[in-house]
Amino acid sequence: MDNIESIQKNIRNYIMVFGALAILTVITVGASYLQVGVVSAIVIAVIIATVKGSLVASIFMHLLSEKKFIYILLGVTALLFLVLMFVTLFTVNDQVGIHVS
Amino acid sequence: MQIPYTVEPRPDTGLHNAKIGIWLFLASEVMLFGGLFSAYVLLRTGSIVWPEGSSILSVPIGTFNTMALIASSVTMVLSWAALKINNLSKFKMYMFLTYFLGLVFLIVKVVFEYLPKFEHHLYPSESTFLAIYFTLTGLHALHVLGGVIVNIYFWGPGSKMWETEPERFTNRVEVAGLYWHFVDLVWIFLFPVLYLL
Amino acid sequence: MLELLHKLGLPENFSVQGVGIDATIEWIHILMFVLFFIWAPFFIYTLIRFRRSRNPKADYKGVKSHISSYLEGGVAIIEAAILIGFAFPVWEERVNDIPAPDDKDAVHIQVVAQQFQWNMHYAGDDNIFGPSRIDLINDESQNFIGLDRSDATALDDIMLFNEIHLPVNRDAVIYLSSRDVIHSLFLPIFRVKQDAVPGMRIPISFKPTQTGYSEIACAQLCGNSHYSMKGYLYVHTPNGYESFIKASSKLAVLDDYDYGFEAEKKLKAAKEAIKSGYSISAEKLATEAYELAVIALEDKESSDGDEWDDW
Amino acid sequence: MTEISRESIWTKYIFSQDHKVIGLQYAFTALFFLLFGFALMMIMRWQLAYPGKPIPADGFIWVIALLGVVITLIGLFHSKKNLITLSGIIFLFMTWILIYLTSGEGRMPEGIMTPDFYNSLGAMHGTIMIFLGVVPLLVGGLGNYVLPLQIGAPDMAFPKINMVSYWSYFLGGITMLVSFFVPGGAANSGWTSYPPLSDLATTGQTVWLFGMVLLITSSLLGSINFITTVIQLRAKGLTWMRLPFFVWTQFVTAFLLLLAFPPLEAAGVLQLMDRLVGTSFFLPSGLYVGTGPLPVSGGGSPLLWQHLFWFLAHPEVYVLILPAMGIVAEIIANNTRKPLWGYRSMVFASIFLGIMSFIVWAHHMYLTGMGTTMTAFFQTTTMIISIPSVIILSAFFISLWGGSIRFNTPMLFALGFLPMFGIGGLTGLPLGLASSDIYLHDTYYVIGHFHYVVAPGTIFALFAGIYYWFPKVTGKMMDELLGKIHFWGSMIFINGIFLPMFIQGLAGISRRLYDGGESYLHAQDVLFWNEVMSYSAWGLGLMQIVFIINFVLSLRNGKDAGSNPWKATTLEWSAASSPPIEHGNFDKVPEVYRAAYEYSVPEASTDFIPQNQKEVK
Ligand code: HEA
Ligand code: HEA
Ligand code: CUA
Ligand SMILES: [Cu+2]
Repeated sequence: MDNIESIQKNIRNYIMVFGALAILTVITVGASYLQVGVVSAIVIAVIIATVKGSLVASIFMHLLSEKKFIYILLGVTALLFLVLMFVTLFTVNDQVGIHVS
Repeated sequence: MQIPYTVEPRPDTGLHNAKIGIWLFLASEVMLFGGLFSAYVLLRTGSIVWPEGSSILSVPIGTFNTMALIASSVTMVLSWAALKINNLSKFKMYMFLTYFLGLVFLIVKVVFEYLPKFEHHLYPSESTFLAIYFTLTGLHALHVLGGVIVNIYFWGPGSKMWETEPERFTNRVEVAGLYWHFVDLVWIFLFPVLYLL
Repeated sequence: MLELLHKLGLPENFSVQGVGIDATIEWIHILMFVLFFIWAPFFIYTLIRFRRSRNPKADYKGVKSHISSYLEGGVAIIEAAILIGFAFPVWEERVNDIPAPDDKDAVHIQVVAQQFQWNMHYAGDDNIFGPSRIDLINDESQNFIGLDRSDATALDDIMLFNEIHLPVNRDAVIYLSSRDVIHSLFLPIFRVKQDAVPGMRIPISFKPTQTGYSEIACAQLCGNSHYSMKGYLYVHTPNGYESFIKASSKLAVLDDYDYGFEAEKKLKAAKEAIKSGYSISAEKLATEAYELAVIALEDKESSDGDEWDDW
Repeated sequence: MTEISRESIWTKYIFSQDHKVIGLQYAFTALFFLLFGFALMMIMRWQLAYPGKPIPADGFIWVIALLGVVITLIGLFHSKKNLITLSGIIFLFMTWILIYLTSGEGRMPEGIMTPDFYNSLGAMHGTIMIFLGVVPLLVGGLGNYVLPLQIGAPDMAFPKINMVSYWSYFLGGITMLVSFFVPGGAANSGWTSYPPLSDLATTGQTVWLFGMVLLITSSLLGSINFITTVIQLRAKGLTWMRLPFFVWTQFVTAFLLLLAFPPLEAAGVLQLMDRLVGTSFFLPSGLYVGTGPLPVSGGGSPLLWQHLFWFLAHPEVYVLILPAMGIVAEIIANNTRKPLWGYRSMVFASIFLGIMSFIVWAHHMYLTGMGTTMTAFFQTTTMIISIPSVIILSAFFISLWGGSIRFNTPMLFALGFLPMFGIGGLTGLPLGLASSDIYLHDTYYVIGHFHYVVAPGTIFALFAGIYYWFPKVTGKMMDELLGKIHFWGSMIFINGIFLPMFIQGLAGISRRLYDGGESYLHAQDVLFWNEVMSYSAWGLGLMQIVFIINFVLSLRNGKDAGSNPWKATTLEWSAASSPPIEHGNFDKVPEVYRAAYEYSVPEASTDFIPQNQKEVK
């Protein structure tokens, strides 16, 4: 399946991804010094983090070419992750009464 | 009798057992950190004031550590690739770099971040931000520690398996690598969330 | 079905809001009974009909019709109907039809739960809740909610514990919170229940439809005396309520037991009357209490100088 | 290649990596906890029936002690010495714990239970029953033992992890027991552990949290193993749609455990931080507890815990019911001597059930102040999730039609399960509608609802499973007469406990009341049921003695079972009975040619065709 050549090619890819990750890290730190609003700051940071995360997952963790079961599993997990984050958030925000502090 | 598909993949799924096992484990880790992230989001949206991370935490140190973890991630995958091309000594070198960088991460975390915080009486009980900061990074650091231990094992005594069952050993390193990349991936999200926002 | 449920223990409902709740309970129980009485006889029949001694050879195919799909579809449709017809609107009403804080037609009360009692806070004559602060909480002097008596709006505020007084046929709004752990305010015969979550102030409203006396229970485990965390709810006639509150408010301003003694006694008697079901005599007693309280206040004011004698 | 062969007794029976031994370890530990949880409840039921009166706990304890002595004695003169003596000793150990619990200062001064102790017992009853009793027995015990056999696998995919999973569970259980002995007693904030109450509770709560972390770890390891095993180790020819329904339910269950438990683990970590480090994840600002303001930073949210807790705990209830349905399916197919009706729809229904169970959790939280949109959402999902249950249950009922029904003990319990789960499930519906839940929430109606699904539901299915697979495990049949006494007695008494709960619930009696509602005005009319329920609970206890006797005696003098006493089709019955430890499971690797329940096939000469039989003869 993976012969030596393709591994060599992969190694080049890995190094490139490393470069990309480093650059993105610098960018996200730099962006945080820009004085943008909270919301856009969050959006920018989350987008960059997602790009970095996908690079790690798809190249280092070989998700670009995985088997069906793993995709299903991760799909379900991602879905539940979103449910856990957002349905909870929606529920807490859809609240009768007020917070006192 | 032997348990099938510990090394060679099962034809219809195309996977060997450990590969499925580790991905299942990672899925549960996603939900573990998912629970903590949703705690973060909830507490943050529910609070009136939330400090800017950089006002409490040191962004340069965080950036340094981010780089260290990213680098260790790439050395990890390189060490696996070295096994794939039958080069054990290269594997050892990359593996060494991997756990070395992991250790650097931990030391920087403890010595240059946690301890100074404690000296300034910035304990988890001080504020919600610090509470979530210490919990998230502490749990992440434990994961790094676990990974470092596993990696040291494969670098040292574990690598004996290369002589007897090279394929199985490569699989093991791949599986350890998946875990290590995941730990890196969590940090990729933790860093901006805690330090930059 | 509702009659059956009443026979089974469900108490009579005495609030306007409870009607919708009871209707939901009724319809869902009808669905449950229908399902039960479709399947239970079928079940028993098959057990008898297809026992081994009667039917030694089983039928590989079994039932061929799709009757169960229709049944399942039917369940889904009925559930949808109950959701849309009852469950959604009832909740919508519960959450959205709460009289605004400045609505004069409604009675507004703050309730602060604590381990293990219910503290009620009425705005008194001026209809403005006095401010309360946590550092003013003083259990010895019975200031359980930390009401700031030095504030002008707080002077006439009434603090009661473990009892709520309400007028009949008027909306009541309760702002519920807790000063320690989670409790849950439960008024069975009004079909009212709401968790009291610390850090939150949650309004609920209902309209009692009969005068009388009932129980307040705590429905959420809140510590070792959860079981005895109770209170009582008195529903007065409209006038009885007005007098009762005014009298209590005056007594709060008076803040002197020696002067208010007679009025207090009348108020107690009024409560007893409600308890025994005589809301009209309760009304009379409350009015008398009010008059006594006014006189007492005047007495105290006119004799203010004499106070020094007591030292 | 993993060789599964090891030598010493130590590795063979204690730190074994064989799924059958681990299954038995799980099962025994879980049965012990089940009985222990029940014993706690029998003591509580006295308090509920006669609030504030001294409890003659000695009575209960003597019964258990006597059982212990008898079993130990039987064990000493028996071929299966170790096993039985061990259970006798376990009983004696339990006696000791109960004696300890029912004496002593903070718990039962002069035999009268304190409210704090009542709350401890309630919280621990719930925790023990669910996390240490039913789930380990269903999944760890029966699942571990039967599932690899049913799919024709030599063992679990990861034998070592399987062993760690058991020991983690064991340690978790010990931790929970130990919590009774720490100052202030065991956790007493309910099995739900809602903060702020639990944040402020005594040390027992901390121990509870550590115990939960161990139990969660155990479940996670177990579920990884189960999923991998089902995917990878199915025998040749055993396609997905040929899997026994039991395997399917275990498979779905494993996913629920895998993905729902971690958020609770996260919540547990947060609560530990609150309790040990002084953070305020669940503590809002401005709390005034006892005699003064609480000295914490504040800013937390009590509802955060509830969300994370129910994100687990709702899927958890399907963890309790799905494998139970799997057991019932096996037994019904076997004893009606015909294929399950609607096998496919049942499989899809259970997958759907599994997925949906992740988005209904807040139906436990309607009264925390939810707005219209989200209640509408959760009510809708809750109603939707009831449909697959209706589908599965209907399939069971319809499966009976046209059968040739044998009423042996496993079948009786399986049949008993159906209407009992039906009642429990149906009474879930009014709770699922927010508007009727306003009235019913946290009353005994809820207690009635879920006990119908877990006790005469799941526990009956468990009994069915034990009676059904006992011959496979031990090579002996259990006694039918004692079994039938056990069934009918349990059936009557268990309804005597739980049916009146609906009445009390409708009357508005809250749950978790130390005095069982005695001091409520609105409870007076239905108060007498408390006594009825308590007597039924003790009656149920007596019936379990019949079971235990049957269990022990059958080990000793049960009829020999042979390898397939029920004439069943699934693969576990083609292995030898009491399959040899550590040599894999089958003499020859089985190959599968047909669906799971080929009973009464018209052209066949016998009324069943095993899955691994090639030709129809
Ligand atoms: C095994 C466990 C189990 C199962 C399967 C269920 C199933 C269901 N549960 Fe239950 N539930 C619990 C265990 C379980 N529950 C527990 C432990 C609690 C309390 C936790 C606590 O607070 O401590 C609880 C609490 C609980 C609540 C919260 C109540 C409250 O606190 O106010 C709600 C609300 O929606 C609910 C709803 C449901 C619904 C709609 C189902 C549905 O899935 C049910 C669907 C089933 C059916 C609809 C039956 C269909 C039957 C037929 C078609 C045949 C009928 C025929 C005959 C009888 C012959 N449950
Ligand atoms: C799986 C879960 C489960 C099970 C099976 C049970 C079973 C029982 N429960 Fe429990 N219960 C809960 C989970 C469960 N319960 C939970 C979660 C709560 C809420 C706690 C809280 O408020 O926080 C609760 C609360 C609860 C209350 C309410 C307390 C209160 O609110 O104050 C009551 C009251 O009667 C009760 C009674 C019973 C009874 C009589 C049984 C009986 O059905 C028990 C029957 C038991 C058996 C039949 C055991 C048989 C086992 C053996 C015989 C072993 C044999 C051994 C060998 C062979 C070696 N339970
Ligand atoms: Cu307050 Cu229960
Ligand atoms: Cu639920």
